[in-house]
Amino acid sequence: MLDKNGIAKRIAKEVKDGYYVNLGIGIPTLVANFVRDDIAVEFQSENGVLGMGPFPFEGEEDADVINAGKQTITTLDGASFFDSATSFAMIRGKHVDLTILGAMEVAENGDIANWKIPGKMVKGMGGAMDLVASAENIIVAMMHTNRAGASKLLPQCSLPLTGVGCVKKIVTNMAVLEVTAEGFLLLERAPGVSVEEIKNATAGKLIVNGDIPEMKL
Amino acid sequence: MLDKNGIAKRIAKEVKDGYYVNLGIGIPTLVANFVRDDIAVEFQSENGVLGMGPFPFEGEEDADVINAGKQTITTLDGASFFDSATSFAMIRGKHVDLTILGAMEVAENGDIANWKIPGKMVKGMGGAMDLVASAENIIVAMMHTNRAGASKLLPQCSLPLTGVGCVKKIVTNMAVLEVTAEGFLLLERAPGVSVEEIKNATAGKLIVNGDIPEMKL
Amino acid sequence: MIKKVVSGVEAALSGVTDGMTLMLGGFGLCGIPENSISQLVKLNVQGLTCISNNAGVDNFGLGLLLQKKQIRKMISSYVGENDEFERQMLSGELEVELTPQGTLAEKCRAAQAGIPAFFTPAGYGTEVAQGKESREFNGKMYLMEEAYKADFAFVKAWKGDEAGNLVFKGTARNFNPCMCGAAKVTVVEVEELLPAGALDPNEIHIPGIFVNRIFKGTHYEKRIEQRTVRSK
Amino acid sequence: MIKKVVSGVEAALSGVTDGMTLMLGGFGLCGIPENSISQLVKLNVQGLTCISNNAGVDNFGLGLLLQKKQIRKMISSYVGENDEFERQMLSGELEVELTPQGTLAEKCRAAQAGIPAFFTPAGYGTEVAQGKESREFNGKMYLMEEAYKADFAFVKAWKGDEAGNLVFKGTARNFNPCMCGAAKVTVVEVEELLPAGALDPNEIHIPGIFVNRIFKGTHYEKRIEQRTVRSK
Repeated sequence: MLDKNGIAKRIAKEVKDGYYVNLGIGIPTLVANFVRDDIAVEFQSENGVLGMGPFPFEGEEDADVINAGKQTITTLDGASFFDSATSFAMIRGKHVDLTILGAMEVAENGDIANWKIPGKMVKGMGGAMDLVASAENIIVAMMHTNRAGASKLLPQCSLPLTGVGCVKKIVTNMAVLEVTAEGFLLLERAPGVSVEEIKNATAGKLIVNGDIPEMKL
Repeated sequence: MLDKNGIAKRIAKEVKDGYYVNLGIGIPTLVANFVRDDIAVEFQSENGVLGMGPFPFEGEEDADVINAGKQTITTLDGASFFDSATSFAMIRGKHVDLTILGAMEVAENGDIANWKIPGKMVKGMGGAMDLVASAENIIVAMMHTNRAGASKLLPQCSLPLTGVGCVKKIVTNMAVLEVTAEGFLLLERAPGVSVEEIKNATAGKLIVNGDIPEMKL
Repeated sequence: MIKKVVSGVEAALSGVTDGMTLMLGGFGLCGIPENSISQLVKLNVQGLTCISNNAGVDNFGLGLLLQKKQIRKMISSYVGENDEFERQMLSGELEVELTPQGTLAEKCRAAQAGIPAFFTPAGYGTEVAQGKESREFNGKMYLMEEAYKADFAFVKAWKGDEAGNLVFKGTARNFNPCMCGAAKVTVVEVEELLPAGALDPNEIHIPGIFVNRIFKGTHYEKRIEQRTVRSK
Repeated sequence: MIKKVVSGVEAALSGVTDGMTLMLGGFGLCGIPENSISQLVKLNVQGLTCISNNAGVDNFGLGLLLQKKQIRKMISSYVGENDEFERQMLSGELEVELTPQGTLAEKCRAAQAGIPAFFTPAGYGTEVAQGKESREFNGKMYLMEEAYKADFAFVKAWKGDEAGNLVFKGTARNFNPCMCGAAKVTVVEVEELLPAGALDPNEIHIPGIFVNRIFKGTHYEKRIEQRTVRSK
């Protein structure tokens, strides 16, 4: 079973040379820490920066330079700042190659729900609806089950949707899965997790073809 | 009867303090020469400059700084350069206060035709269709009649339209007219031109209310 | 050159009245028009509709207007970090219209550019699509979204000149440029107000034609929401 | 940092083939991608559709492609100043689609921004409206216009860095920024090619994400169409 850093580490392997990547808040933010040094990747934040670097040194933080999580950041050589309309031109125009974000639920047809729980305070979708509606390549980073132990991989979402049929890949604490026309195709198991355990934790249709390898981290 | 400079001089009086103005090619370009010095006006050119100044001194021309007529220009303090989408955001978004352009025909309902003569080489509408469809305030600068002596102020346009119901005012070599719901309202006569002569040169409905003053230039 | 400078925040906000729709730049607390917000509090205008990506925090940004219950409706993409907001929303005192962030930005830009409506894929198949026209282009579904209509836009820039030309700084740019010229009156506060000619015409982010009033702001707090640092 | 630099004009144009749709920046002869146009002539690709505000003059700019009859269709707002163009158009060899200038710019920007269609008032009630959907918003009539689809965009910038970030100069900016990222492949030629970090992130007109290939152009002629001067 992976922890949050483990999930981020596994997702980092999906980041390819030359990718522009948008990272959501939470586990996705951790992915930046595990991307290989020998490939060229640029991180976009939808509030208006491309080419984000690490957090600033203490005392060097600038209130005018933050990421979409409202954290103070730095920029790397080759970075640029731009307005929100231009930022979403990048996203909507499919110039961002990979979007990694969290989810409350994913359905076997690729629907995703991650912004609203009826009856609870709704904070809003932020840029998530634009991101999931536009990205060619969306990876969901989440726990396989919720705090109550119920599966987050469902035949269909019960919560209000963020986007329809858009998720391509899911990396959880238990498995790597691909969304296919037939359902969740199991690609890899987390270290120490059996296919049986994944089956039990997956409410949506799970496809298991042959031997399922354990993740290499 | 006015010459081209006379028409430009009369139109210059319509330019008010604080106006952003787009000038078409031909007579409209001359208007800039006659605008009062004591009012603040900025000229926009749709190829991407606001705050145009006079032509450059010989030897100081820059191929990268031109107006929409492709003439080398200079800029004044407070000028800005921008891309074509932004330029037409200014125009379409009604941020330009006054558009002055030439016409082949104007109809009594404010329709304008100035881009195409069937059977002749068509060069294109350039930015004219965007300008006439968007501007709150459009003044047409033209001769009252064409080279064959036929009126250019018509009950309806015979040539393909550039825009519908958009012209507000017309300044010709013979008169100043306003487009009203009832037709062309005669406001002023050019020096030495009689109401009778204007009537004879106007094919569209001409409204003459009381004494028509002579233009003051 | 057409001068846009007004004497200060009072003159800049003259004409703002109860029931108006306002646009306010900023992302979180970054790049918000601090001076204009303070003046709105002082004016105590009521029943406002605010178009702003976020709603501030309890005691800063738009939170200051919420404390005084000046806002009737918020149009935002994300409204977390604000207990008073939550209380008013749950009690029904405050109406909230949640809009995808890119759609919000583009609805401002459309207003600026005289485009009454456009199509976007964001929100198709979700609650956001309710009551909106959907349409297929090239095999993909899109929603039609209309331009915002607002009375005032309040914008924060870094540097500006007398002609209203603006330059923004870092990610404090965000929604500010998109809102310039997107309302009937655009009010800009700047940290540095320069004479015309001081800014290179080639390096201007927003030309002055999109700005109606400009003034030099004072006492910027620039509060940081998530101060994250590493040690040297 | 993702590098976009290619070795030169040959590498920059690799993949351009007969029958493609190309976008080309420039207004008149100002800000045109001179090196890419020369290479298109050299490659002798045929049956091109060119989206460009103008069509060059007889012996420069897109006129060079017209001379060799490489263009099947021009999409422009204004095509004067070109005798060979006129001859091919009147003889029916060349198809011409005339589009209002602001609509042309916005159709490029829409392609860049993933907006499949938008509404504009330009051309309503004219020949341009033929075959297009019209619609009323707030009492005014508008036409629906769709984003362009192009294979390559050829752009000329002033300064660029290895990451593909661009700065344009004066009115040579024009359509160039709108075309970046509006085609499947965006090729940029620059007068000055700088290392990443040389451009201030705050002063970049077009971020490198909209650019696929960048190279340093050579031998810019920058011909002036209407040299107008005053005497000292």
